[in-house]
Amino acid sequence: MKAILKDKLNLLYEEISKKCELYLPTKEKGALNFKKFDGENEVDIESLQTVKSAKDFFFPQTEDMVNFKTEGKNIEIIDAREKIETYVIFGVRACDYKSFEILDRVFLVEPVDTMYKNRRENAVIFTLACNNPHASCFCKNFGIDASSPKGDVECYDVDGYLFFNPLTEKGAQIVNGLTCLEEVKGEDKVDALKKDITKKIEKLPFSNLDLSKFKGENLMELFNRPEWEELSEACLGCGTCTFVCPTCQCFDIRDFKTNSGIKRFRCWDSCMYSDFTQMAAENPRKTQMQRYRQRFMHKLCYYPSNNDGIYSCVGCGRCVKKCPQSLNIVKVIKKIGGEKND
Amino acid sequence: MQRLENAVLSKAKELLESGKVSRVLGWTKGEFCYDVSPCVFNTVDELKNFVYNGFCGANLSKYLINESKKEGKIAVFLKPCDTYSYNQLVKEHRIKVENVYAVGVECQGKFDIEKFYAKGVGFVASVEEGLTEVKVNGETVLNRNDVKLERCLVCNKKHVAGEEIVELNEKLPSDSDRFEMVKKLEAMTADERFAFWKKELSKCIRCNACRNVCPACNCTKCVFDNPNSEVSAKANATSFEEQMFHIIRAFHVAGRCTDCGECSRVCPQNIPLHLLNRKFISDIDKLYGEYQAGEDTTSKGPLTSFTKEDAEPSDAVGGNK
Amino acid sequence: MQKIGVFVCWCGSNISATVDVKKVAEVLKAEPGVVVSENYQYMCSENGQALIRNAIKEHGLTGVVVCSCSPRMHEATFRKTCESAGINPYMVEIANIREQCSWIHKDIEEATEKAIILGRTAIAKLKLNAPLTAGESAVTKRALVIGGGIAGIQSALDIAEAGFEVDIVEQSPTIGGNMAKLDKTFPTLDCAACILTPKMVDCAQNDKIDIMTFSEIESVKGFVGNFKVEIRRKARFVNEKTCTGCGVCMQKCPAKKGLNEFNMGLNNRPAIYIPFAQAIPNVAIIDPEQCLKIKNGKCGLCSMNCQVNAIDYTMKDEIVEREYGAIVVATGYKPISLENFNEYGYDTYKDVVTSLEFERIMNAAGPTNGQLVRPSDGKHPHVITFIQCVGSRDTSGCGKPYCSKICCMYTAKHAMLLREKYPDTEVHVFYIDVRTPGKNYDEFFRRAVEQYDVDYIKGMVGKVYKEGDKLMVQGSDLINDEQVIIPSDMVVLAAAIEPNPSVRKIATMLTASIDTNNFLTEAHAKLRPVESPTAGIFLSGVCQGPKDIPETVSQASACAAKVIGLLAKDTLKCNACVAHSDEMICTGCSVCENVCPYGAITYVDKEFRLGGGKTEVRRVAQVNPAVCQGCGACTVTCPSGAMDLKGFSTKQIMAEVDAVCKR
Amino acid sequence: MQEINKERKPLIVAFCCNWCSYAGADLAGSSRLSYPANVKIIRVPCSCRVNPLFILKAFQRGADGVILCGCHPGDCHYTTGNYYTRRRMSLLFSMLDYLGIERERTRVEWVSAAEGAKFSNVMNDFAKTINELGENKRLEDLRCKD
Repeated sequence: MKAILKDKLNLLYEEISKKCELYLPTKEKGALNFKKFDGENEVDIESLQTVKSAKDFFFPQTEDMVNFKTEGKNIEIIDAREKIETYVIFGVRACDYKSFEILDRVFLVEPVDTMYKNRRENAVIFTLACNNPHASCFCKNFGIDASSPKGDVECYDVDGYLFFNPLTEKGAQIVNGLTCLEEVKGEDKVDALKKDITKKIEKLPFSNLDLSKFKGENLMELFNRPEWEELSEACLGCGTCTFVCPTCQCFDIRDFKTNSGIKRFRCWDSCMYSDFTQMAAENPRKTQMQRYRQRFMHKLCYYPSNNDGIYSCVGCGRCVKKCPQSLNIVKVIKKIGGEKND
Repeated sequence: MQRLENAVLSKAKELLESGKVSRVLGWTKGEFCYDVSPCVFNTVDELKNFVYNGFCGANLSKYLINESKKEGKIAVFLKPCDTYSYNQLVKEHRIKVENVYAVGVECQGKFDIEKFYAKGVGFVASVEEGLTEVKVNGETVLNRNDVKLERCLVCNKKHVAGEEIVELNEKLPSDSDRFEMVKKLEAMTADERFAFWKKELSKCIRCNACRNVCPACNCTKCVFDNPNSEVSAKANATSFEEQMFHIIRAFHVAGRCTDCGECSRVCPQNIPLHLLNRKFISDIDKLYGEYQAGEDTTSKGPLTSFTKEDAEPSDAVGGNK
Repeated sequence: MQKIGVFVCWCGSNISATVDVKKVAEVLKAEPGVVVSENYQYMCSENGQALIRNAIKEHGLTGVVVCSCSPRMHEATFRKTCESAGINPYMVEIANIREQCSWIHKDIEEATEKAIILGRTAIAKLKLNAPLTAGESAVTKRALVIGGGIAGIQSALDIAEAGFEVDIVEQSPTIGGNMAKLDKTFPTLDCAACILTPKMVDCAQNDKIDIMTFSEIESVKGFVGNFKVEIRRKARFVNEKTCTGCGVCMQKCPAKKGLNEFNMGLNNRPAIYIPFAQAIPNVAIIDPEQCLKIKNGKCGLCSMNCQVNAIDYTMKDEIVEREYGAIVVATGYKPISLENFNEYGYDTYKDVVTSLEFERIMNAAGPTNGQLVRPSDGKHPHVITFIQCVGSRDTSGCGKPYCSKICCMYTAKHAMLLREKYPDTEVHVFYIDVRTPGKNYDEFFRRAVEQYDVDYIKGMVGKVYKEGDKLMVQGSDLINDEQVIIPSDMVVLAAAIEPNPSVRKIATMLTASIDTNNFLTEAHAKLRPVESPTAGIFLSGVCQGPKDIPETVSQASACAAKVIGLLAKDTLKCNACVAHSDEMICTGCSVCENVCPYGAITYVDKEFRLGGGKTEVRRVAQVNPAVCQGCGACTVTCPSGAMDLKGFSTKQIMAEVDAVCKR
Repeated sequence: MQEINKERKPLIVAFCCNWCSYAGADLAGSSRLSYPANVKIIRVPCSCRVNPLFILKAFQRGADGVILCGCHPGDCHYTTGNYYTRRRMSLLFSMLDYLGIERERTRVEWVSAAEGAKFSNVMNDFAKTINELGENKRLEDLRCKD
């Protein structure tokens, strides 16, 4: 297998970044997030998870769409979409990779979101198996195998080496072109690691949730469950869960007045916000309970109903960790998901 | 600390049973010992999930804005720092006091779960709390100060509101200076400060957790959500918007911020937001005399009062150049 | 979408010499929303205004931008022009391209560019203007005068003379104030009582004037034209309506140990008393601290001897509520307390007296029946020393930093009267400066020195001490550069005067501002000296600053003129550019109330629909447009931005910022 | 004036209260006391009407310096407005400085209606300072500079 000694990883990063832009998990001011490699990054591939998910690459928090240039009474329309060239995202975990599939079903079906498509197609994704999954992880419930994270190239961190397993042609093309890699015999070690990971995952507290209730046919019943009140009681209505979530895909389109006209851009929105979806000037979901219910019903019921039973949750556990008041999807699943929870 | 939890719980029971209150605002158990959530308990039976431990950092006072408007009296448990927020909300007529029975609860500082992870504890299954030490998972003994939230390390707040107090041990004082980091920043050069804040603020994802958790940020509609304010936005499109959001957020609570530290506790990106609020507090103390928001329910705040001899803005800007 | 007309003025060559006015008009014509853009030599001239009026009619304009001189010059003019052509006067914006552009820049290109930006800025603001209408409020045609001294009396008489009803509220049992205590008045030396008491009687007899003595202001609500005032009529235990002022009760009263307030405590009065012979109302009052019947239920002599059954020992305070259109504050002054000036021995030696006490001693109706005798032993003094500036112009912190203004003159008066009436006396005056501006004032002072041989010593007194029978006044004589000690029989201190202590509470109720010395602040020190910044509150007499009788009377009349001007109106036009609160956003937190200098903001609980059939009661701020002056302090202090200011709204100012920053 | 396209000059936004400073600016004008053309005045009723947001907005829009002028303390037309301004701006400016933004870019000056000369001097002096500092880079919004 192609591999590189872990203490030589900088060589790898440098070589890739010479070919194209490279993004990897970087620690800055105590928070881990994907950052463009500039030679100074404090790269951290040991820690499990970035705060923001990898969806940002295809669906950034803000993105320009079109510019209107005004002069006197004249208006000129300028396409503001960025030209994207091939780039590498390094260190994506299995859950985040799975989230791309969920987002694709939203953005790549007709009418295709060209901005998303542009960014998605030009990305080469190096995934990374999860050596140390966290107690808040529950990806297993959604058919995700953290020991086989998929992507263009799977990476395994074992025995002081990082091993590479290209899965696609564009992945192989990059891996084969890297001169810093050496051929190391590692299949056994990787297999052992995979087994170890699978074992660890099995033992996690949330690995076997009962999702059986979340079916389209139960929609109205679930919607009317009285437990939503207490589940959402402490919700602050902030957007933390939505913004760290790898599958949340709502956005708002806004105009910004520049000195020469108007910039029309889109930016993330959160269904948890009171000013979300101002239909006829008002949010139809007036209470925080309704908004809270919307988010989880969408993840666990509405989306799967429209997408062959695929849940739009990947069990990454970000909302579990980051909710200011410790409300999260696991608590929802356990409360109303099925009898076998608890 | 189990004893303290029991004492708080029996107070909750007593208040519900006696009919003194019809609801109790406290904290409820989560899946683990550390993911507790604020919760309203309506019956004694519901209290089986009641919890009061070192992870009950959430400030409950803000929930009273809505809860106190409902029918019947509600009891609320307030840590010393929360009582200041409570007073401030009362001062601003946001809480209907006649519907609230406030009970102060002992607090020896609350935990920051990330600090356990940083100490090498991968999974926190249980924490036995002592006054100065904690035992994690029945084995690892850690210094309590090493796993406390930043705000608790510098806290010397006392209960300033509440009909009664549930306290088994006196609160251990802190000798740390809460303005230490503010002073450090002030001593830096402007370039260094700029670099520091640029990195910190660039992490902001505009999730509004800091704003929504803040008891002082209790506007019916925030300027940043109001399309008529000309500054509304749902994301920071540029670094300017990061700066503006945080300057204005801190400015709007200047003189009203009690330094409860919730903003920093909830920030998913660990931005030290309290350093902005504390800068204002420190400036107010220096320029207009020491002022602790929430210490009482009647005094005029420093930005709604003045003296004829106040410093000029040109003289008020301190710090290094 | 608005239809905007732009009118660029040349101002002769004032603008057109440095600004290419035609180009400005041409460029601004291309701005979105602008349908007509003209330039003309003198836009403010009749022809210029006609041009605007015609354009409004021809193009159906909804708003007008005039690029001309400062809005402080002609905003009002152009507003009227537009109003006469049928558009709201507040749909006019001025771009100041003269004072801010043509007059200060030389480069034509640069000035033209700036003029265009200023024009665009005005257009940007105008696009967000909304027609404004100034509200109107009715005026209650009745005035309240707080304080019944000469200031209050004069104001009340003048207002009543004009046909309006006036109430005088006086805290002591009689009107007359400090002036009633004076013996003679400078510079004419006519007797104070002779000129004051007829005015007091006029007040009592004027059916437009209602006098409420022994009364205090309890609360003030409302605003200009519409004040609601609660007045506490304190129990005087004598029925004011039935008492004839015969005085029998005073003779019968066995408790005669009360200090006579009118005589500055220099002699005693009974527990039931009439303050002085000419008191208005001439009605007795019982001092409950002294009255044996009220204190321990034994006595009742006055009641038994009262022919008209006017005595009521059970009388209680009564609250009267009245409505007024205007309020005059005439709370006057008192001499400062001398506890900080032990060096003069006022508390130690009976023969050290204040000037006001000296007035009583000299007064024929005073405690000594006008005989000059020492309070200590009743002997006639031969050497009398006056000390000026006791607590005035004092920067040490013991006294007052200001000049009390009246002391120089009354000391000269005392000295002169003494020498005139008792030529055997020797009179010394220690002074810092002698200040005598005023008609016939300096002549008066010179008479004291030249005709009456009063010994004026420039210098301060260090201390007063007793040696045998004499009060030794030790001071410095700066002119002869020596220390002097004057053995005196009496020492008279010209104590500084300060505002009546009740004024602070009253000012708070009125939301009238007050300075560090407790003098009420006028709306403008030079141009609006008798008005408080709070609309509808007027200042009469010493409550605004030290002044003597002629000045007080002039101010009182000026004040009355202002009040009459206000009461003569049936309605008041309010300021149109006022703050207003967006009740959908307001949280009722009360910070705006804290910064409002006019008390224009109040709060109400209001019910709001939340949707889903739910409602919520929220406390929200409301601005009284009749009181708001439009400063905008509330708009910035409001964290949610619920408060905004009409005419200078957040959106408008932001649009201006956008426009000036456009390059 | 796109066609001129001269070298970028620093831009100064001056908020002036209607009663004192705006009148002071008028006096500067009628006394022909010049100050740079890149000073642009926005009239407000009182200095206390100036929201910190306006100041930030000006910087966002490309201002290189923002100055706020009002009546001298004690002379406020509305009695107390400028006292609040003084506190608010002291705190705001201190915060900007704390964030590493050049403290010279913001200023408060008290200019009475009689101080035409002072107005012009203040503006000249402030413009000089801002010229020396150059373009505002720390509190800018690049979208506005397109």
